[in-house]
Formats: sequence, structure tokens, C-alpha cells
Amino acid sequence: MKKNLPLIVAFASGLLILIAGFIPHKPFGMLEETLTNWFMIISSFAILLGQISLIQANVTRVAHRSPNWQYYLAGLISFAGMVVFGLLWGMEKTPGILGHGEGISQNLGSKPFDYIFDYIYMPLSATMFSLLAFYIASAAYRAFIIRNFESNLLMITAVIVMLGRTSFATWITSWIPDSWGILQLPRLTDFIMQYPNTAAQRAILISAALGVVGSSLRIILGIERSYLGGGK
Amino acid sequence: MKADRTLIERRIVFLVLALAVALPLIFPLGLRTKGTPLTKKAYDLVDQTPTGSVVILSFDYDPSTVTELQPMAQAILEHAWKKGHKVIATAMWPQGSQMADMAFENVQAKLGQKEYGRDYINLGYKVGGMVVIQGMGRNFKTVFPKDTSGLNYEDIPLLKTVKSLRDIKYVVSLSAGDPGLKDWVLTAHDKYGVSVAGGTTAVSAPGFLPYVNDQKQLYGLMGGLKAAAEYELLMEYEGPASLNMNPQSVAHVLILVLIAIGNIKAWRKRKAALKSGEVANG
Amino acid sequence: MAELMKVLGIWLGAYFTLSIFSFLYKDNPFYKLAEQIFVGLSAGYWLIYTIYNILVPNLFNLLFTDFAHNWLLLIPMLLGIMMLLRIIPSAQWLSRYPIALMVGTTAAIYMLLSFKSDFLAQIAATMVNPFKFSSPVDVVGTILLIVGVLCGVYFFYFSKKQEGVFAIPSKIGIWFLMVSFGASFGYTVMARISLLIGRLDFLLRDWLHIIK
Amino acid sequence: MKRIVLPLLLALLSVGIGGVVPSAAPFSAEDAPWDDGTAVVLAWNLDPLRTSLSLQKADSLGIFQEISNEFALTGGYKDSGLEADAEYRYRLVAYNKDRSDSVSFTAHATTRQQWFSMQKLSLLILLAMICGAILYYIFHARRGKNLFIRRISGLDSMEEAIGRATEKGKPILFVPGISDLGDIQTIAALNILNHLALKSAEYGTELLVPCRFSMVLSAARETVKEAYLQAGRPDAYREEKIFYVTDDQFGFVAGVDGIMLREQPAANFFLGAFWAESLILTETGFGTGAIQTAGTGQPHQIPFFVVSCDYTLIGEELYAASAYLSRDPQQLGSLKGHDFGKLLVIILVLTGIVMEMAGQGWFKQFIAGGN
Repeated sequence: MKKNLPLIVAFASGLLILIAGFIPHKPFGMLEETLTNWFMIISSFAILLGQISLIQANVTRVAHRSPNWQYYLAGLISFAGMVVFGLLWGMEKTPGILGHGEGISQNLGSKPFDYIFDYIYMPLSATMFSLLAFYIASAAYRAFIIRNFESNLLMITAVIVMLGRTSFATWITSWIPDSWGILQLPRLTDFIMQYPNTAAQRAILISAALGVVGSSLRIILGIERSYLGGGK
Repeated sequence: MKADRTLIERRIVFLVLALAVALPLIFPLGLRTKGTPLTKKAYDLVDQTPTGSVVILSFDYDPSTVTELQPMAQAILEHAWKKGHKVIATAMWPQGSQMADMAFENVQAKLGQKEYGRDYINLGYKVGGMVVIQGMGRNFKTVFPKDTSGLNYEDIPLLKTVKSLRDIKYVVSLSAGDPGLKDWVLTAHDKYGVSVAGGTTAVSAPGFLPYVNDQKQLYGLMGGLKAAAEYELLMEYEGPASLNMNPQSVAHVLILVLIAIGNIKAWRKRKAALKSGEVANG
Repeated sequence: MAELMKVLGIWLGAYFTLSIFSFLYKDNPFYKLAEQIFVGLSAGYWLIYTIYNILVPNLFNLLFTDFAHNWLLLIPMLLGIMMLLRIIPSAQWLSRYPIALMVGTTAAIYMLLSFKSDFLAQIAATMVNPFKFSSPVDVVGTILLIVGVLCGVYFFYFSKKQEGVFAIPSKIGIWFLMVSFGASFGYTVMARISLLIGRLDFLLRDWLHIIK
Repeated sequence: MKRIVLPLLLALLSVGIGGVVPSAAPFSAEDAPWDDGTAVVLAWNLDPLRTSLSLQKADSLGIFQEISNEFALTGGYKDSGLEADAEYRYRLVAYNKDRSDSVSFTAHATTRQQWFSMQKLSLLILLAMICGAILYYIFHARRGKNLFIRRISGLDSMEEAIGRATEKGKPILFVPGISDLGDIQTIAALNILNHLALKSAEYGTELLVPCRFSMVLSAARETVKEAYLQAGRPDAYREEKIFYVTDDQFGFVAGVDGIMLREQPAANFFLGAFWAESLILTETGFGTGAIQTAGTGQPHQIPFFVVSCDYTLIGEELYAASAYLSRDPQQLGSLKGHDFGKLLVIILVLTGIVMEMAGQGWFKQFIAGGN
């Protein structure tokens, strides 16, 4: 029972959406609206859950003095700081428990929550992924090796696109007469993107859509139940 | 020993890349980019929409991709305001709401003050991606009972004429991944018939091209910094994206050179191995 | 005061930027510290934002100010609380109900929308008469498009041994895939470089004032 | 059958995509077809002397208020956001250039809710066909019928890899992606791991499996243990060779990189969900000279795998390989159902192109449907 009832819930909610997708008549539209609204509220609890479990895991690490626990402690402190500042004075135009905290904002230039966001969170978040630029450069030098016809094709396209999307592109192939304009780098790049690339991406999209239909069908009918956890 | 050498080689490559980006930033080469049809299409959508239309700019990204998407957002916002559109900002990513405020502030610094609630409004983030957009298609107010400053839906003049997504003239999603542009295409356009254009990071741009078709699933597409620079060009100003195209172009060339060197090295190694193999067998 | 705090803020930003970059040399305490602070701040941001921007306006406010019209919202609230009970092992089974509701709803919405947009619309968009265009480039391009889509789909067809004649479309399919992967590759390189430009611009302009 | 389908098709065509029908009458208002009764479609056809217009709707007091003034001689407007089952009155006033002369027309319509969105007929038919095929094949497979799936060429590397590792006396490295157990890519990777473990048990080759999540760790241990048992070598199973590294994305990569440099595995397998770290892993693996096989459903990472690995499973091939090796009826059945869909795509696209060439645009419009 514990396992079957949730399956019925999944089936019912899925079926309702499917029906509302085809039948415009009352009351299905309204039911769908209610369900999507509920979905949003439950999802926000799910977000809370995600953050709480993350913090819980870090607390355990610190409590058990597992390796590198000091760093996890720093993580917990910054979490707590963000939450306390947010709760007390709010963020941007949203007031907190103590209102807008005009005095502090005056001294800081913005609310404490926004100050941390602008000067610590933003640089951290932006820098994390910029590391990848370096890895691409080093991999370009060491691992992007031509092996066979297929990878040749890939590399040649990559070279055209990379060059074609620079500001040098026009200049490099400007000597090609307009009657052969398609061979000019920017236009060649556009052609590749518009036709062969679109073709392959469309094939991938179509196959993926079939995959979505398959897995959704299995979930709605209760054939696939691994999302409920606890084995197959 | 060998590991040491690769490590040193790697660090040299890192350093060279840093220089290839930093130097053109300090000494711009004055390179100019050229427009592409996809960006022009997005531009035309904004340009051809009548004055007074209510439109959505959705900020579906976070600070990690500001370099690519913020210039796009600001160029489009500037364009929309110049055409007299009333702009609703939404966000499918929580940090997007902050990005929207940043864009509003920067463009107002250029164009002069706009009135909050009449010319623009920030409705903030809601969780759920596609499901949320589906909800907007049924009833806007259920999804957004208040804006980010706590104003009630009924008290916002701009939203007087907006009951559902169908009352929106176009949606432009600035999208760094999932949820984002794809959800707008599938829901806002394909379900509710609203025109959708998008700006994405370069990573996801090739995957969106199948939607640019005769079904007009996606009206126009801006992919990455280059497209942001193109939009600035169409707006006739040289903004952050145009300036950043200098280091971008130089770095591309550097990567190509690195690939070439790597392949020559590998080819030589293979030839040497072949030779020594022959000697051993011979 | 605000001016001073702004300068301090920029120095903080520069410190954290450089901490992350130090990972390029090797894994070190500065990187580890910056990383965990990022994780903590991020969690805090999501938590506060979800409460202020969703739970308060879309749930609590409606329940407190106009209960008579919104009492039905007690149901998602209850389901939400059941979701939170996941952190207590003995009550974990309760979270299956909200999860089932979310998964069922998402599955159906995705099924309808992606079938329409990624299947039907894509098929329809490929039904083009290539000879209706006047420019030879478009004619060739459209033929390539059609061939590419068909062979690409065939490449992912697993029910037939791809030998002899049946191997040809699959081979062509993979060529198209490779061209498209090449384009993806180029665009990804482009994106990663852009991010780096943004960071160096911050360091050189806002922090060091080398660029004016 | 024909008698039902034809009128349906005709009705559908008349809906058109925008829902606006040009009409011969100077001004008409009609309930928008096949909807939830919240829209009225207005259309007009003016004489060529007119140069501007005002489209108006009667409010609750019966006073006409302008709703649009966009000019077109033959045009349309869709008034949406209305109440269902209510009557609405409209007026169109058209002027000359100098506005000295105007004509006005009135029209009214009652909004009606429909029981089916006719423009979604193609969606319903095709969706039902594909769902039917998937279910048919799943039940077929469950009853033990043998369903054919072709061998995935990327898997050929397995034999080669194990051979090379055994010869050199070096281990094999298998990374089941960096997603948790909820991701089907991870499940597919574990199915392939099962097969690889079976082979490595037979040849007595060491198998290293670093994991990012504890759930994946226990599943991977279970999988490998089972395979060793099946191969009759439970004694050779070493639990510590399947280990947890760290939850942290880049920390995990740094850890696996370290393993590759220390242990110098002869073959690396990266199967499952990978994001930005794909590149760092395969670069290091390439440096150590291992045979590398990768496979992922993340489209952005495939290019990097193709250029830095010897074998790559592209997108769906990963799931197909898993179904091929595990013979799980659910996976097999779904895959066969999808294959039916792909065949359908090929047939429909070819038919559509022929129809387009023959000038029969209705077919394409029927497939595309409307919103």
C-alpha cells in the first residue's frame, strides 16, 4: 500500500494534465491551473529540502571532524550569514523582519545581503566556470588529436566555426569574389550552422523526444517506479 | 619525471592563454564584427512590435554567465524601451531577478529614468520552469500575486491588460541552460502562440537552431558574446560585448594554434614510433 | 563610508577570484575555502529567495489574508511539509506522495510539449520542397538538411543490423553528427573564453584600474 | 472511416495556424474554433478607399471601446481573455485619408467551449501510436520474447581494452559519470559496468571504480560483486577497489586525475553523465596513453569525447548498449518502441516532402497542428 498509493497519485496527476491538453472544456483547464500552482509550491519546499540536506551533510562532517572539516565549517558560517542578513533586512526591494535597514544600507552602499551577493557571490560564481577556458586550452594542445575521417570532419568544422565567429573572419577571406561568396568564412559558418548542424541537432531532438515519451509513459503508468526509491 | 614535464607544459599554456586575453583587453585592436541573420531576426522582432506593447524579458541565468548574457539583456532592454514597450522581467533562475535589476539600472543610467510599474516591472523568480510558464498561460496572477517589491498584482498599472501569456507580444529569454529558452519555446510559443526570441550562451546555441524554422518556433537567436556584439552594432553603439570581441578573437586563434601544434607533435611521435618499430622488427 | 565599502568589496571580489584561479597551479587551501564559501552562500541565497519570493507571496500571504478563498492551498502546503520530512529517516515514506505528484505532473507536461515541439514541429519543419528556393545555396542546403535529418534519425535506429546497403545512411548520419559536434565544439570554446574575458576584465578594470 | 476523417481534415484546415480566416463579408465576428471559449476571431475586408480604422468592443454598459487601430484592408484580430458562453459585440469604424467620411459595421459572437482541440488531432493520433508501440514491445519482452537490438560498435573496445590491460598487468578504470543514482545515464553505466566486471573477473584484471556519490558507490559495489560471483571468482572481488572520492565536482576530477597518474590504467571508461569536467578527465587519460572509451547523453560533452577518446558512445547509444547488455525487458521494449517512432519519422518526412512538391500543403499543416 505504501508503495501503490503514490503510484496512483502520479497516474492521476499525469492523466489530468493529458486530458487538459486535449479537452478545452470546463473543468479541466481550471484543474490544470490548480495542479500547476500546487506544483510550484511543492517545488519550493523541495528547494528548501535540497538546501537543508546540504547543510545537514556539512554539519555532520564538521561534527565528526572528517577531513577538511574546517572548510565545511566556513561554508556553514557563510550560509548562516546569508540567511541571517536576508531574514533581518531582506534583499533588494523586499523588506526583512527589521525592515529595510536604512542605516546599514547607507554605510554599506546596499543591503548586507546584496553586498555579499555583489562582491563575493558574483565573483565566485563567475570565476568557477572561467577555469574551463584554461582546461580547453590545455586539452587543445594535448588531446584534440585527429584520428580518423569522422574526427577530421569534426575538427575541420570546429576550425571553420571558431575562425568564422571571430572579428578576423571577414578580413581573412575578403579576397574571395562575391560570386563565390558562400566560401567566405562568415557565410560558410552561417551555412554550416543553418543546414548540416540543424539537421543533426534536429535528429537528436527527435530521438530525444521519443525518449521523453517513453520514460513519461512508463512513469505515468507506474511501470517505472525507481523515482520512489528503494530498489527496482 | 614525465608527469612533471606535462605539468609545466600545462602551466605554460595557461599563462599564454591569460596573456592572449589580457593584452587585447588592455590594448584593443579596434576589430569590428559583422552581423548575422539570426541576430537580425531577433532585432526585427523587437523593432516591429508596436509601441505600448507589453513584453517579457526573462532572465534565466546567474552571475556565472554575465559576460555573455548581460550585454545582450541590456541591448534588448534599451531597444525595447526606445520602441516604447512595457517590459516585464521574470526569472527562471533565482539569481536572475538580481540580474534584471542590474540591467534596469544600467540602461536607465543611459536612457534616463523610467517609471517603475508603468514602463517596467520585476516579477522575480518562480520555481518550476516549464510548469510555471504553463501556469502563466492559464493565469498570470496565480503565478505572480506580487512583484519583487511586494506590490499587489492589481496595483501595478503595467499589468492592467495582462491576464495570461496570450496578452504578451513577445518573450525574449536570456538563457544559460535549463530551465530557460527551451521551456519558453515549448510552452509560450508552441502552446500559447506567443512569439519567442532568445539569447543563449554560446554553448547551447547550436542546439537551438532546429527551432529556427518555417514554424517560427523561435523567432531569432543570439548565441554568445559575438551575437551580443552584433546586437550592439545594430543598436549603433560600441558596448561591452563589442570591446570584448577583441580578446575573444585573439583567444580563438590561440586555441587553433595550440590544436595545430598538438597534432604536429602527435604526428611526429607516431612517425618516430613507427620508425623504431621498423628497426626493432628489421 | 559607502565609497570605502565599495573599494573593500572590490578587493574582496579580487581576493576570491584569485583564490579560485589558484586551483590552476594546484589544489590548495585558498581554493578549498573559496569553494565552500561559494557553496554556503549559494545555499543561503536559494533558501532566502525561495521563502521571500515564492512561499510568502504565493502561499502564506494568501492563506493569512484571505483564507476563505484560498483554503485549498493547505493541500500543497501539507504535501510540501511531507516533502521536508524526508530528512527524518522514519518519516521518509511520506515524501513519496509529493514526489509522485511532481513526477507525474512533470512527466505528462513534458510528454505533451516535447512531442509537439521536438517531434511534430520538427518533422513538419523538415517537410520542405527544396526546389522552391531560387538561390542554389538554399536548394543545396535544404537537400542537405533533409538528408541529414533522415540519416541522423536512422543512425539511432537499433533494430536492424547496419550492414551492406543499410550501413550507408547510418554512415552519412554520423558525418552530419560530426559536423554538428564540430560546430558545438567551436561554440563551447567560444563560451568558455568569454567567461574568462569577463573575469580578467574585472581584475584589470575594477581592481587594478589598468583599463580605463 | 473516410467519411469521418475528411470533414475533420477540412475543418482543421479552415482553422489555419493563426486562427484568422479571411472572409468576404466586410466585417465578421466568430467564436474561435476548438478552444476553451475565451476568444473571438474578428475579420474584415474593406473597400480600397479606406486608410485607417478603429476596432471596438462593447463594454458591460454597451459603450464601444477601442481595442485596436492597426490598419489593414483585409485583416483580422483575435480578441482573447474573454468569458466562456457569453455574447460579445464589436464595431469596426473605417475612415478615409482625410477622415471626412467613415463607415461602421457591427458584428457579434457568442463564445463556446469545445470538447476537443481539433488542431491537436495529429498530436493525439501519433502519440497514441507510439505509446502503443512502446507498451506492446515492453509486454512482448516481459513474456520472454527475444527482441533484436544491433550490437553497438563502441562496445568493441571492451575486448581490446581488457586484452591490453591483462597483457600489461595494469588495471582498468571505470567512471560511472558524476550524476547520482536518479539519473538514467548512471543506471545505464552500471549495466555496462556489470558486463565489464564479468569480463575482468574472467581474465583476472584489476578493475578500479571511483564514485562521486555514496548511493552510486553502494550500487556499483553490488554490481561488481554480483558479476564476480557470476564468473565464479568471488574470491577475486576487492571491495576497496570500488571507492568514494568526494561529492565535490572539481575535487572528484582532481582525485580521479591523481589515480590515473599513479596507477597508469591501460584502459579508461567514462560512461554516464558528464559535464564540464569531461575534458579534464580525458586529457589526463590521453596523457597516460590509455585506450579511452566514453559515452554520455550530455550533448555538449560528446564533441570533447570524440576528439580525445578512441571510442565514443553517442547519446542514445549509451542506453542502447545498456539494453543490449542487460536484456532488461523495460529498456529493450522502450528502445524498440522508439525505433518504431523513428521509422514513422522517416516515412512521414518523405511523404511530407512529396506532398509539398505536389503542392498539397494540407498534409504538413495537419502534422504541425496548431496551438
